[in-house]
Amino acid sequence: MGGRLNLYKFSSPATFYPLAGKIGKISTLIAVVLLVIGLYMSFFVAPTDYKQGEGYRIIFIHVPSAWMSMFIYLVMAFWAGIGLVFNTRLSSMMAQALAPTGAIMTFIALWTGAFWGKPMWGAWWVWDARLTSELILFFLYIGFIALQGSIDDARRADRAGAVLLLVGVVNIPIIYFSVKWWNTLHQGASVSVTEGSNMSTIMLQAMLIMTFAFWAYSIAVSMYRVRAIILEREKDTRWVSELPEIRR
Amino acid sequence: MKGGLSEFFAMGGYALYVWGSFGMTALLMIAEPLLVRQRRKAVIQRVSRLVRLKSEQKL
Amino acid sequence: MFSAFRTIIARDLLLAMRRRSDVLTTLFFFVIVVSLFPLGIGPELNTLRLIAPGVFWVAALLASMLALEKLFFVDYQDGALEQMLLAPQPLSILVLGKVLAHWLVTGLPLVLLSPLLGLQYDLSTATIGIMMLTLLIGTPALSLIGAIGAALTLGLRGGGVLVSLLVLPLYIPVLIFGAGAVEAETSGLGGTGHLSMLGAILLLSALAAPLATAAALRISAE
Amino acid sequence: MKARHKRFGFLLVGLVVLGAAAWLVFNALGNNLSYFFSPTEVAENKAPANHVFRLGGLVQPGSLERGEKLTVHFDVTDNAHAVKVAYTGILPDLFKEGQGVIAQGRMGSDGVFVAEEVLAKHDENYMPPEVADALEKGHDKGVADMAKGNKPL
Repeated sequence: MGGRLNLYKFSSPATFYPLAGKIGKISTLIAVVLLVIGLYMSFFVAPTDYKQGEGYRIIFIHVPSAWMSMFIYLVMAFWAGIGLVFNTRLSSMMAQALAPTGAIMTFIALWTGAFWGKPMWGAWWVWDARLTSELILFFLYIGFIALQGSIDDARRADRAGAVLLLVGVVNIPIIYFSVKWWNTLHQGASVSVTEGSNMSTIMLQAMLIMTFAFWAYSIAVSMYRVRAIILEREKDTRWVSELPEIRR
Repeated sequence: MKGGLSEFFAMGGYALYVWGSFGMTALLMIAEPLLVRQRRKAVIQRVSRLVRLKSEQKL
Repeated sequence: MFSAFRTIIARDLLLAMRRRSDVLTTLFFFVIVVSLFPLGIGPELNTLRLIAPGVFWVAALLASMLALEKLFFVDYQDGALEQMLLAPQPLSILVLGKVLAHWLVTGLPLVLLSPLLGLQYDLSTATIGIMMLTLLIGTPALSLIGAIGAALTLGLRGGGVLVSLLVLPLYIPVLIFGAGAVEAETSGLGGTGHLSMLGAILLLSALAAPLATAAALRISAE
Repeated sequence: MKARHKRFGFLLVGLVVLGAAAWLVFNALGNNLSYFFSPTEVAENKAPANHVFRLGGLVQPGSLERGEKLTVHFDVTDNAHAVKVAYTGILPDLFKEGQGVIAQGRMGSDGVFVAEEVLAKHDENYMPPEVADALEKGHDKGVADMAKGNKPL
């Protein structure tokens, strides 16, 4: 019973607002530290690749951003689904706060993929199953943001966005398994839960540190964004008018 | 050391691609927090004006 | 329940008969887009034959999207939609009926007209046959998926542009496998793989899209 | 009672449709959907004669010939069959003999694959050159051991 009560307590925007600030601060710190370590490792510690020379270093941002692009979508769909079923305002706000970060991660994955594909494969863009489905993911993010932007009523925006997100979830397994199902140009996964990794240890460590850095970055940015959204949505409530940054 | 540095920036001939990727990523990951901060400032300004307006009406 | 399903289809068909211009607009849009390409690209028959599957499919996709706006809008305006929301039958069944009727008046004519347009592109009978088959399987899937977008954007300002932004990414697989089946068949590769993929998309969208559309309608009409 | 029957009916129809869709997907995955063919499939005449397709395999070591200007000739092999490829243009950095490659183009009437684009396919392995060397030696040693009749660990 106590656990339930706690959960309900934190699902109220008023209690989550200061908590989000704390989480945001800690995540920013973690993100900066990990980024510094990760970048140092990606450029100075990780050795040259036997085949791709220095060019492979793009992997240290390409793979983390591609993972994040899919993961953020799943998290958004999760929060949106919770918001739809339990009618919690906060979870819909979380989904809304994550969307721009997810779109940016997808864009980074596509951009760095192009800059990696040109020297290695020999083409900026190929109509490969992996690339096409990732592009569709980018469009889905843009569609979600546009839908939320064009509905004035916050409640309707939340719920309409949730339906769209849940429909679009079909795309995520397609992206992930595309390299297995349609074996074309994009290489398979280097790291998998079942088969371990096909990278040398130090490269893998650098990539994982960068992944955690991207993770912390996404948490930090979305926490700060959700705070702004909470203020916007709850501007008529008493607790907002009593906040020190509002009263000044 | 100078040779080492320019060699580092040359990235074994992949300078355009490596720095193009990392540069764009850095650009976006600096721009996004700045935009969020701007949004927060704008929201706080708007809401505090609203709150002040309301309290004046009450008086 | 099935009587309600049938009633909805009969009613929507009757309404479409009364307002024939809406149906004809979609059809003529398809005809014009398909006929514009030879004018823009030139009359070289080899090129035309090569681009035909893509052109037909993109035109069908745009035409089906153009027709989406009307899908729920009239019912929304005259209050019939609220009656549907309150009806004892499951909303998704009624939605399925509406989408089916919508496809019968906007999708099916386009499928039936495509052989005539295929002659403009100097397509062989076999190619025209497979093209009709893919359109027959694919356009209902387009209507089903599009209905979700139409329901989500119901009554919004600038809904037309928004619906394309929401629906087009979800249309891409249909486009890929639809045009791919025609191309694979003409190149001698055999289009069964693409066709079964298209069939799977149709079945899955027939299962999931009415549910999502019903949820979206409840949200939009609140 | 009736409502329960109805719900059961819906569930049944849903499951049947889902099963049919899954069957269709697996049926489709068995087919070649992406115009991607190996040299063996080309040798068995499975590739389309009059359509652009992708030929994937390894560049046969020792087969690379640079012709006049930027034209190159090489063989693409999957260790069972090989297909001759002609290409005019700039090759990607990773293009080497023994490396994975994907050539897009069509079969010429003389049995030579005329490529419009050549892309290098790299695998999912990343390691420093020393490790690659060591692995290579280890592999050679393993092969040598096997030849001698000693099974490698």
